[in-house]
Amino acid sequence: MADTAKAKGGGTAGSTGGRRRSRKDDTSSRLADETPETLLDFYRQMLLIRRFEERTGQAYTQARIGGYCHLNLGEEATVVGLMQALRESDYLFTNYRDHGYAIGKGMSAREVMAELYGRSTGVSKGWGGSMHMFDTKTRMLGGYGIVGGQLPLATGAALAVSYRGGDEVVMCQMGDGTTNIGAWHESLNIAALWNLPIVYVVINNFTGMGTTVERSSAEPDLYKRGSAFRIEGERVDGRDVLAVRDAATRLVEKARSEQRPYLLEATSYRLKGHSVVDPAKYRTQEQIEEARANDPVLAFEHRLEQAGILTEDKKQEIAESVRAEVADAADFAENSPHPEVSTLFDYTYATPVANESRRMPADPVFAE
Amino acid sequence: MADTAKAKGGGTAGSTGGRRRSRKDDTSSRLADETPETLLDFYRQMLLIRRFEERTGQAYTQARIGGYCHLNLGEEATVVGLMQALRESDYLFTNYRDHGYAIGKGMSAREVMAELYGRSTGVSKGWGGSMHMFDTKTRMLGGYGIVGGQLPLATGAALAVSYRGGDEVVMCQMGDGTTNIGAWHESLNIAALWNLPIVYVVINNFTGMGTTVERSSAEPDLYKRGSAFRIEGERVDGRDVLAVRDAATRLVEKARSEQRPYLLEATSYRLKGHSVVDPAKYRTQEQIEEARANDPVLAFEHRLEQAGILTEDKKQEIAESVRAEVADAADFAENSPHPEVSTLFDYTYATPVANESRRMPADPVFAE
Amino acid sequence: MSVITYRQALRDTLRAEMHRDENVILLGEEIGVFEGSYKITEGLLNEFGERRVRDTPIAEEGFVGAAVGAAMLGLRPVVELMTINFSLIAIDQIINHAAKIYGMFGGQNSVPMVIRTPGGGGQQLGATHSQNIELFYAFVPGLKVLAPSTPAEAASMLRAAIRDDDPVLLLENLGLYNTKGEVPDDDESVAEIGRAAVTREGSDITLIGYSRMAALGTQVAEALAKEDISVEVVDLRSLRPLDRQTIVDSVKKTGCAVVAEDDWLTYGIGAEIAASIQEGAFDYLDAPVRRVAMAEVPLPYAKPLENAALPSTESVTTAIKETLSAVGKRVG
Amino acid sequence: MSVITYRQALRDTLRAEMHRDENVILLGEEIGVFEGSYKITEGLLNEFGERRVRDTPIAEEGFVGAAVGAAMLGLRPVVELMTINFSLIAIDQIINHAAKIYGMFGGQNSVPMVIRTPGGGGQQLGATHSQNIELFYAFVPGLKVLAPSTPAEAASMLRAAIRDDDPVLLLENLGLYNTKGEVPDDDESVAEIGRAAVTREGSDITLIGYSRMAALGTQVAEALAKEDISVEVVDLRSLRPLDRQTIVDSVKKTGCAVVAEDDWLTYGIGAEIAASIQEGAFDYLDAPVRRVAMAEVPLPYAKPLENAALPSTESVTTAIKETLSAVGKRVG
Ligand SMILES: Cc1ncc(C[n+]2csc(CCOP(=O)(O)OP(=O)(O)O)c2C)c(N)n1
Ligand SMILES: Cc1ncc(C[n+]2csc(CCOP(=O)(O)OP(=O)(O)O)c2C)c(N)n1
Ligand SMILES: [Mg+2]
Ligand SMILES: [Mg+2]
Repeated sequence: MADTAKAKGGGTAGSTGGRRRSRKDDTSSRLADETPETLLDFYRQMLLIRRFEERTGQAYTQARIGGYCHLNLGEEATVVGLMQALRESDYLFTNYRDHGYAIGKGMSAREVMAELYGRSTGVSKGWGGSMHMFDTKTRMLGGYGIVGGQLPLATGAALAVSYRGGDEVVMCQMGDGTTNIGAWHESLNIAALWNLPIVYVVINNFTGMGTTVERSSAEPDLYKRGSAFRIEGERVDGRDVLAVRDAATRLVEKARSEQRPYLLEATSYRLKGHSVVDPAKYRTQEQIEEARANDPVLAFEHRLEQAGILTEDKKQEIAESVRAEVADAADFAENSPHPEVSTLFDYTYATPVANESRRMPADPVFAE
Repeated sequence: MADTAKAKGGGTAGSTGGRRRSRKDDTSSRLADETPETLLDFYRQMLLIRRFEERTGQAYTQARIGGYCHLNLGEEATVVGLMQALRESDYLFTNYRDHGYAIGKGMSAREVMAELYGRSTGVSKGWGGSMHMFDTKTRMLGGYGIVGGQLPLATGAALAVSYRGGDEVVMCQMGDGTTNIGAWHESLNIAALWNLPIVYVVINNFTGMGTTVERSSAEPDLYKRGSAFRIEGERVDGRDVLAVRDAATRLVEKARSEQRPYLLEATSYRLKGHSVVDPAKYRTQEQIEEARANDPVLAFEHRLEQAGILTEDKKQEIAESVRAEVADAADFAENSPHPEVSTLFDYTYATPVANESRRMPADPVFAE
Repeated sequence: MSVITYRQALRDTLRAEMHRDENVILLGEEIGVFEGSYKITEGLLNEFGERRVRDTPIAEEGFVGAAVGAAMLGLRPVVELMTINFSLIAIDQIINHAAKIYGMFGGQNSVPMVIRTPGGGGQQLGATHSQNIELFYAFVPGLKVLAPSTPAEAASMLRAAIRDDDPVLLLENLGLYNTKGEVPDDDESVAEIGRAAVTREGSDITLIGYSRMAALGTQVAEALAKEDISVEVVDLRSLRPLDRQTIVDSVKKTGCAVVAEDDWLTYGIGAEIAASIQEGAFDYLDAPVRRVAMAEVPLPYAKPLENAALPSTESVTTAIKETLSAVGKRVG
Repeated sequence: MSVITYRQALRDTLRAEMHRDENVILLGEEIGVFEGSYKITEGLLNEFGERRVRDTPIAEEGFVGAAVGAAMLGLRPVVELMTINFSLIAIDQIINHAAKIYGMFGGQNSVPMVIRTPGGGGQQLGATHSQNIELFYAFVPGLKVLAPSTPAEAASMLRAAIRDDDPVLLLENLGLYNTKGEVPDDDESVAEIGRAAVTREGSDITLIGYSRMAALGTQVAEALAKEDISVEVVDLRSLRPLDRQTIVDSVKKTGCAVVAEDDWLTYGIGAEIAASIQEGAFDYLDAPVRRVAMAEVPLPYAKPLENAALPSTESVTTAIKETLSAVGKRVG
């Protein structure tokens, strides 16, 4: 098992804030316990997200993608590790930094890229864009752009599961900055009171947009904040895909069997700015180097190479297959149709209704 | 010192929920440390609130008072104890259950009763009513009817004090149910981050309207909830006026000297329903008896009698003086003028402004 | 037919719908043990148990959002917000989530939920507890907003709201809970969302209202009938979608109109009604559409001030008579 | 005179007011280290330090409410909300507290604070990030709401807002931040709150707008001048109080009007404008007041859909020409 910190109902307070680096030592995940297939699969998934996001960044600067665009660069191990913990039938809610999760939960790179391009073949038919990946089939119930907005929703989804006596678990992802908003408090309290099967996952990249966790959270050991609700929390090193998988699996399965909420904090390092357009001028040289030094894809690659699991041939093969998949996704997106303007009023209501407005801006209120 | 529980940044979790009765034992407040004057003064203040609230209840049923009306019956020791901890220059924000606090912070029973009657001699000139006692002079900056609404405001007042380097402290009162709303989380976090001189006081009467604290707060030991912000909390027996005063004074002075927030929980027993109109049918006979057995005014009276401090004469004298004060307040209110309809537009804006609407309901938008 | 209160009509309908559909659950503050701040849910905890009737913590954003999430998985939660004033704490979940999820994700997931909440001033509750802010919800595509003015409407609209697959806000009214009216026994009527109704025919002038002001409008019309003034009353019933045609058809007949609303005048619901009438019945209008609304102040607690600030039978009557004078119709 | 951007005008004014008055402090998410999501506060943390330029946690309700409380003690906080969409999380503190405190407590305590926040669609931000909900604030007595459409207005209105003793919401616009205009050097002009302005004289028709649509209206008017159509442009500038007289005086002159707004049509800001015009200029109107507004849908991300849903120079031009045809004025 990886180095994790634990807090039972919040654990002891008084510990220091600030960044906490986990070092590769005896407690870190052990490759020897895994099959090579599993390890290579994880590596490929991480690399796919890396290349997908790099391509997304390019497409954004080429104005193929609009709006706000937040990438998972630097969070690949966290994303892949978390997604291993979920069954197909489990539900996922995330924030706007959602491309990797969408792919990890089972959407195709094609459909995710098409969504970014705003095409009708996109997962949300081009209505959502970068922040709003959604797919009922794979049970990723959204990407949400309002900070904290997904928390009450995910809590309610867990309520529905619990009400029906289902055995699904809900995972609710968010950033460190999100632990300061009221919806956090209200949601975790409700989940604990009503014994809901949900795991709240905080991706602690130590910053909101440019505000550090110490300047925004009075308890910067975020996994301890469950104490206000007697929710047990754990912290895991988000650069270690196996450690993340293990911690997430354990908490997801506890949530499932015990029918109560858990909290997982995964520390991670944003490789780029908050969104594609952010040059991150506020970062010090030291921080930039720290993030680079903590690149989870390179680190995992290196480990697998050292262990003789990732040979040079295999590496080339995976690189090529990932390259092809991303290129194919971009081509697919590029060649997909834009949504028709005639569909503008198709999704205002699920139940059709009398006197719904279907007026275009230049139309008079009363048609002749 | 009275029996208090303490949590440093939330302390250890895992303790049981449920009511916790403090027994009069060695740790309870000691009369011997006080002057008889102080003790009799506290007794008189408590009795004044008791009689004032009884009168308020009557006036409400006689339709002299309208709207919602929440009484401090059963919370007299808490109110009086808390108010002793504040200097005149300190600020107070409360919820809607505010009559006792208004009197305790220095408003006259007359003006408070006049506000209840909706007269222009009331503290808020009849614009506020029961839930909205306010007085810039005595620095009680309101009575607020939106649950939790006062928390961000009080936090901001503490910000202003801190910004100016003043030595005032802000006290922010609320009920147990209020610790579940998002504003609680956002406010305490900000106060802790910015080192603000504020004491949040939770009056735990173990129920919102009819919902018990265990069914609404996943950490029912409310003083521990500061742990999510590394705010130290304490619990005190709210029926013991000296214990409340001591605990409140200690935390207020710490907030003042250390410039940081503290949390105080005072357990207390609501003698009647949530508001005057609530028959509290949901209460069990046991609960009703428990509340009566915990009547803080009778208990304190009894203690002072036992200790020979409250003689039969003194008791009569105080009873009579309180009776007279309340009767005078009611007469004053009854004989005060209603606000003039011509003042309806006087308080929409502090800075006069062009084109402000001053239209009565029957007026056309454009006057001829 | 039985004569029951608006409150009873709501309660009976909730109960019947809960029996009909296991997916219907109730969430709200103090709806269980306390039986509801206004006792709409009286007896329901006893009958259906804690699983289906959930007392929530005081956390409007959290439990309204939880209802949205539960609805995404197919439950049909009916949420009570104690008064519409407190909806401001939950409004992000209503407008940015409930109203957006169906469209923003390309029609994949509907949100079948109901928010029941009373508006209404006139109870001396003071400035923060006496607002009529249904406008905020009526403004938002993706929501449906209903405003019953009678017990029968309350029942049929609540039924429609529960069975609809979109988020519906049902605007109740503190001043109407005790009003009585006829409701069919074993009522199964389902209101059509998006339709206004002419609730009283008349020929001299059209009076448009909703919720309490539609009820009050009917009283005014009855009183004026004795003075030989024939008022046609239009009850908007659905604030979104808005049934402009019914309004305009009435005005085409009468030639003039008064809108009565309980909210503030500037930008209030009545503004849209007046704007729509001048667009749809321009050549038929003999006088400007007149609006009767609340004075634009934070509503004071003191009774004389509150009374003066709120629209009443008197102010509505005055507006009607002045409008009739303006168009040269004989008054009284 | 210098030609500067709307963004620069806001920044310069914030800076000057902070130098002028020690009570002015800035609060908001990412306004310090990050220098503002839209860079309005660039450089200010460096110049004034953390005491006066405060990065807040993501807690809109908490920090807006804290600003209200600080204002009660005499500070003059200027709060930035990253976009108006996020104001829904803080709306209880704005409407139930900032707007109520002066009145509800009988005029004892004013709340001198400013909330700056941009609206505006058209940036492909999707349904939850592209709303124009200034209506919610313009509706509420106790608040003042200003909507500058040029750099000069941005400066003079922000100055007015900071110096006013009431809570003022300053509506900025994502689409205007980069627009340029003349602003006096050492500008000290203070806008009068509650006044609209005729920003271009004309005789054929009145075009009413605010914020981006007032700017766009000027462009449309300039283009139409080449076709010999004389459009008078009224910039509302102040949404509350609303200056009806300036609007009505213009319409009395031109005889017809179009309202251009970036929000949804039904119950939108334009409804009040149309309602007011028919009340104040009934006998002068030769055709119904026409409204151009956003299509009533959750705004989609895809560019072709977004473009189609938003008002534009084309749709405003069409509405003007069709209105002129309706009144029988020669077109083009
Ligand atoms: C309610 C709300 N407030 C503000 C924003 C603007 N905003 C978008 S992302 C962000 C920072 C979020 O930080 P964190 O939760 O740590 O997530 P990260 O981006 O680091 O993954 C902010 C302030 C928003 N989208 N919603
Ligand atoms: C935001 C909001 N939600 C709901 C209410 C209705 N309400 C008024 S008092 C109350 C219970 C509050 O309980 P608590 O905080 O324990 O205070 P107590 O009345 O016991 O002193 C509720 C739910 C309100 N006023 N504001
Ligand atoms: Mg972060
Ligand atoms: Mg309580």
